[in-house]
Amino acid sequence: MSLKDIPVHFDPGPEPDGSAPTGMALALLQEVADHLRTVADGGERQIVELGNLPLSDGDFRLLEEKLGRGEVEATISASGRTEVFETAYTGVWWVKYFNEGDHPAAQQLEIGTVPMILEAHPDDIQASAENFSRLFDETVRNSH
Amino acid sequence: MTLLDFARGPAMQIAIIIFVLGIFWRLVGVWALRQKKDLSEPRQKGAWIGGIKGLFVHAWPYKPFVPKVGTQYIVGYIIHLGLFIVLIFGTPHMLFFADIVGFTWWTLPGGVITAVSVITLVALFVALAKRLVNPVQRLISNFDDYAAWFLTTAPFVTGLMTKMNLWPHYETGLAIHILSVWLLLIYFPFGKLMHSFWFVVSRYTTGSRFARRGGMS
Amino acid sequence: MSNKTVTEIELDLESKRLSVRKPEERFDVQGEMSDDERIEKAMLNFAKDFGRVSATYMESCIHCGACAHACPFYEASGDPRHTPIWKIEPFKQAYKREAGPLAFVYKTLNLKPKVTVDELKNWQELLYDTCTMCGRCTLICPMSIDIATLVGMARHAMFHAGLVPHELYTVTEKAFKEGSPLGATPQVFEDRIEWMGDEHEVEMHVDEDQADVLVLMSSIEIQKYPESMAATAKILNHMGKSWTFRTDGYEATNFGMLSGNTAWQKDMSMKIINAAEKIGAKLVILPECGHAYQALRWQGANMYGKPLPFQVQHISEFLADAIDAGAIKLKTLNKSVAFHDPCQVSRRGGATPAPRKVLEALGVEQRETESGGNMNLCCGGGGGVITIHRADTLRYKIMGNKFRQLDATGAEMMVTSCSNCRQNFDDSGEKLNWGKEMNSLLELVADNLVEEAK
Amino acid sequence: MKEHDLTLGEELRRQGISRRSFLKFCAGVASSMAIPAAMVPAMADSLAQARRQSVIWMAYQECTGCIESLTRSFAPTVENLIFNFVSLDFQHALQAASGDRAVEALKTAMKENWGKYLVLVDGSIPLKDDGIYSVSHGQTHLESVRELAEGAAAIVSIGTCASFGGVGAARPNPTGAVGIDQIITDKPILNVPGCPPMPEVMTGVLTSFLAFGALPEVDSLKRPRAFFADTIHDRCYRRAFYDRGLFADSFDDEGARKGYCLYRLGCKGPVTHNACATLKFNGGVSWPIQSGHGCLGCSEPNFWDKESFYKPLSAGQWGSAEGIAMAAAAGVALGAASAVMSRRNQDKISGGK
Repeated sequence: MSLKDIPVHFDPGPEPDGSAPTGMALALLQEVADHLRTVADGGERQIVELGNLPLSDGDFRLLEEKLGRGEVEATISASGRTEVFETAYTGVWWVKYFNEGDHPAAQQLEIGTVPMILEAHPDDIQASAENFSRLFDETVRNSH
Repeated sequence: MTLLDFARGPAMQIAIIIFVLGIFWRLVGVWALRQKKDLSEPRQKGAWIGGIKGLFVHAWPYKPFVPKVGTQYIVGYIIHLGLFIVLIFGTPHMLFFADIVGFTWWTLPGGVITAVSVITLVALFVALAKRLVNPVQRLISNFDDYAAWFLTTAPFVTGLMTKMNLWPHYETGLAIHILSVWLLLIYFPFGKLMHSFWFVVSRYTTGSRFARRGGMS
Repeated sequence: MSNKTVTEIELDLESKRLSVRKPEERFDVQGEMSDDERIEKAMLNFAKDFGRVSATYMESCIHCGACAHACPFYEASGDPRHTPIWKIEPFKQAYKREAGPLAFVYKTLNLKPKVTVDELKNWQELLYDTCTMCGRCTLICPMSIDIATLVGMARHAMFHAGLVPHELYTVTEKAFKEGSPLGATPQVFEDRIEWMGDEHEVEMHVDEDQADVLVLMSSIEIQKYPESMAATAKILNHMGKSWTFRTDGYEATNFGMLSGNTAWQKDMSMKIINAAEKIGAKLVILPECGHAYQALRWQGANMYGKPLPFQVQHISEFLADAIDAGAIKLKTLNKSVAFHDPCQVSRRGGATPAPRKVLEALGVEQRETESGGNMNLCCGGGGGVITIHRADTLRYKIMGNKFRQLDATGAEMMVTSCSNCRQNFDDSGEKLNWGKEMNSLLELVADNLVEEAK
Repeated sequence: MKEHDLTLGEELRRQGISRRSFLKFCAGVASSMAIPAAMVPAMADSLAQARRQSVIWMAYQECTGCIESLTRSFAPTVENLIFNFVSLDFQHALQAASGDRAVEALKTAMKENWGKYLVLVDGSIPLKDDGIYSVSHGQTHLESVRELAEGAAAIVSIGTCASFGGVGAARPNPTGAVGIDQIITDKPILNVPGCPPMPEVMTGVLTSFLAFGALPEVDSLKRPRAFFADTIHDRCYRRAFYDRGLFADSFDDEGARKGYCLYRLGCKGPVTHNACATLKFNGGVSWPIQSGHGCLGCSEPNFWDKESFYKPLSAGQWGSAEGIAMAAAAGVALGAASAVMSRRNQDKISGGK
């Protein structure tokens, strides 16, 4: 008899937390409402971290259901994928970060005109400008 | 050595030793006293049956007394049953005993144990309030009564805090809970907590004495 | 000032309640001793008879206070000091400090302070005036502590420390010196027998050399209810028993026991035992007296030091047996009756079923009080309490409760089988205008005896 | 321009890493360290302004398990960026150089960054016989760590050995091994215990050091609170079973198959502070309890010596039956003695009368 003859079954069993909402989702929605008011009144950008809150699957479902989908969707490729979409409420953005192995790394609700990660950073634009002028120079040189 | 190691190691052994020593000391100290034989002619034989009966008869007050002390008995039962349930059917407690008896048994869900503990605590506070307010109990109470109350209540409070994870530091909390039990055990033989032994002796004594006479039981 | 002058008070034979006159000045402390001596004597005499049983009781109290609610005195006064277990507090302290298993610890660390004379003086009222040793507290006690027995032991200590209430001390001393606490000397006894024999036309047997049955009487009966003597004689004669009264052993009461002097208690019991032995009695019949039953039936052999050579019965037991055996027949009495149980005969004596059997033979409708039989509410006069004038107010209050309980049964007739209870009913009934009368079971039987032609 | 003169922002841009990646990295670290999300932009900015940090990683009495775990699990995560943020100037296992050249590199790094470099240590330090039981390049590790500590800005002890002595210090501890903080007491020290430690903790600690210029807040055992404040039990996905009283009684019973709580099988989760339950290992694939084995308590001091890994936490030490029997016998003797005293007292009274 070899080791292969011994059947091995893997049964991870049920996830005990279940999928019932914990009430945390409602508290979160309340927080988002407050932040949205602040931003609407001309306040600064607000970020709510979802990754380190004890949210159940049910909570996430509830959040997604309540917030809905809006007009904008975007994918950013920088050190792995990042998904961004606007919820049905303008100014409330859902940002999902994935690492290079495509596992979720962090998740945030951002309240503001446009999510930080979509904006081009001035330093990057500066560098881009430099690179671009080099590109332009080269193109011009090559065309001659 | 952390506080928890201390609580589960030396403190436990010291507490058990004092507990055992104290109980034997007190029981034997009384048992070895002289007792003159009752030479009167018994009305009936089999006094020991009356003794056994006596153990149970006094578990609930006689009818004329129920309106007066029934509530007090109920509070008492809640405390004692609560203590028993939490002690025997709380999972960590069962496992603690299983370690020495060598077998495990069915336990109650954590939520039930928490609920029982809370109810028991309420009953303990009711009992304390009564002791402080009722003129009779206030008069006849001494340090022992309050010490016994405190030492019985402390494990419930610390245990609940441990269960609900209310301590700033879990292990220290757990250690405090365990130590509070050892404190109870150490005090046990030297105060009124010994009634958990005496009640058998005392009820049996009266039951058998009056069985040979007839009359009250 | 000698002991004699301070303790001597005249008897008051006019009152419904038999005792000495109310002392104009109370002398509740006897003998000339230093405080230290008193304490020492108290503690020694308390410890002397201490055994496993009493120690168990001392260890067991959980201070729940339930006993208060069973105590007729606490129920009447509402005074927390009247909580039964509190009445022996100094002795509980002393036990823990001097005799218990942890005494060494308590004493070394001085955890329980030494009892003082002032404390004992304060406790005199609790141990004598407000406890009849009725034992009702034991019924309610979740630990089943026999507090009455402990009170009895505490009284030993109090007596030897010279801390007995004035009146009780006086009657006890009388009993020791004259053979009767209430003036029923052998001479008085003999006179009364003769009077009753004549009055009721019954044949009396006095000082017979040989008899199967020795009949005792209590001073209360001799002095106040002498019809008991005639009733007993009538029944015994009817049954054709060989019986006698003995002038050298007739007094059933035992104030040695009530006051706490064991030596005197023994002395008083031995008179009876010796007389019974002398005439070769097979049976000693105790009269309608509660504590007499306690003293001879349950403590007699222990005083004697070996089992008694004769049987001891309370008169109610004797009557019940006679009815069972068909030795006496009774006329039917068409009345409803409530029976008041004397605690020392019923609850603490065990003869509870006997009077009920007798009443059944009388064909009456028996009505029990709400707390009857073994759970009976004590009349508040036993244990020597009735002799103490200081205790009167509370005793009347207790009797008020007792009357309400009895009245609630709606019975036409009240019966008991203890002359001490009976005199308390008479005294309090007059004081509180009860308007009813407490009857003797014995007399009821004698009055309704079917006397067939011989 | 020397590498060390560039800011991290400039340096990374040169490598083609955008600020978006930066932001994303900070969002990830902030999430795992419970740093408020609102601080992420500021964190990213200050990180961009930081200089590349010189890091010296010393391996002492150890098994290389820590570095194996850390390097392998770094690969697929966003946190691997951290390697771009530091200048790892010395690392036994990873560097190409060896022997005298490696030691030379170390000396150079120390000299150039004196007072500024960060020391990472894995492995314990033997103290017995002047530390002779663990030597590299003719120098005992005891001397080595003292020398290095002198010029260090801070020290991070990686793994349970460096933090608390670990397996080296387990009974009977033949080499007299101790954790770093038993030797170095005058420098900021942070412990990242675990056998092995969690990679994310390393990332968080380094990021926090770079961004805020100081080690993060620690608990009484010098562990970063952000990761070690909660117990495994607090965050365990099987906690609900514990609360409902559902337990596995052996590793192959129905309860085990159903994924019930492993408390009865000796899980030390309730007394172990670590972030395994939330961060997991191998890039979030699994962690011991999810794999069906109770927590060993590896991030706690003396975890090797706390009796069996399979003995339930509730178990106490009952002591010997002889001890208890002796106590009973002594109790009987005391009781008898007190009763004899009482009896003698009574005799005295009766005799005296």
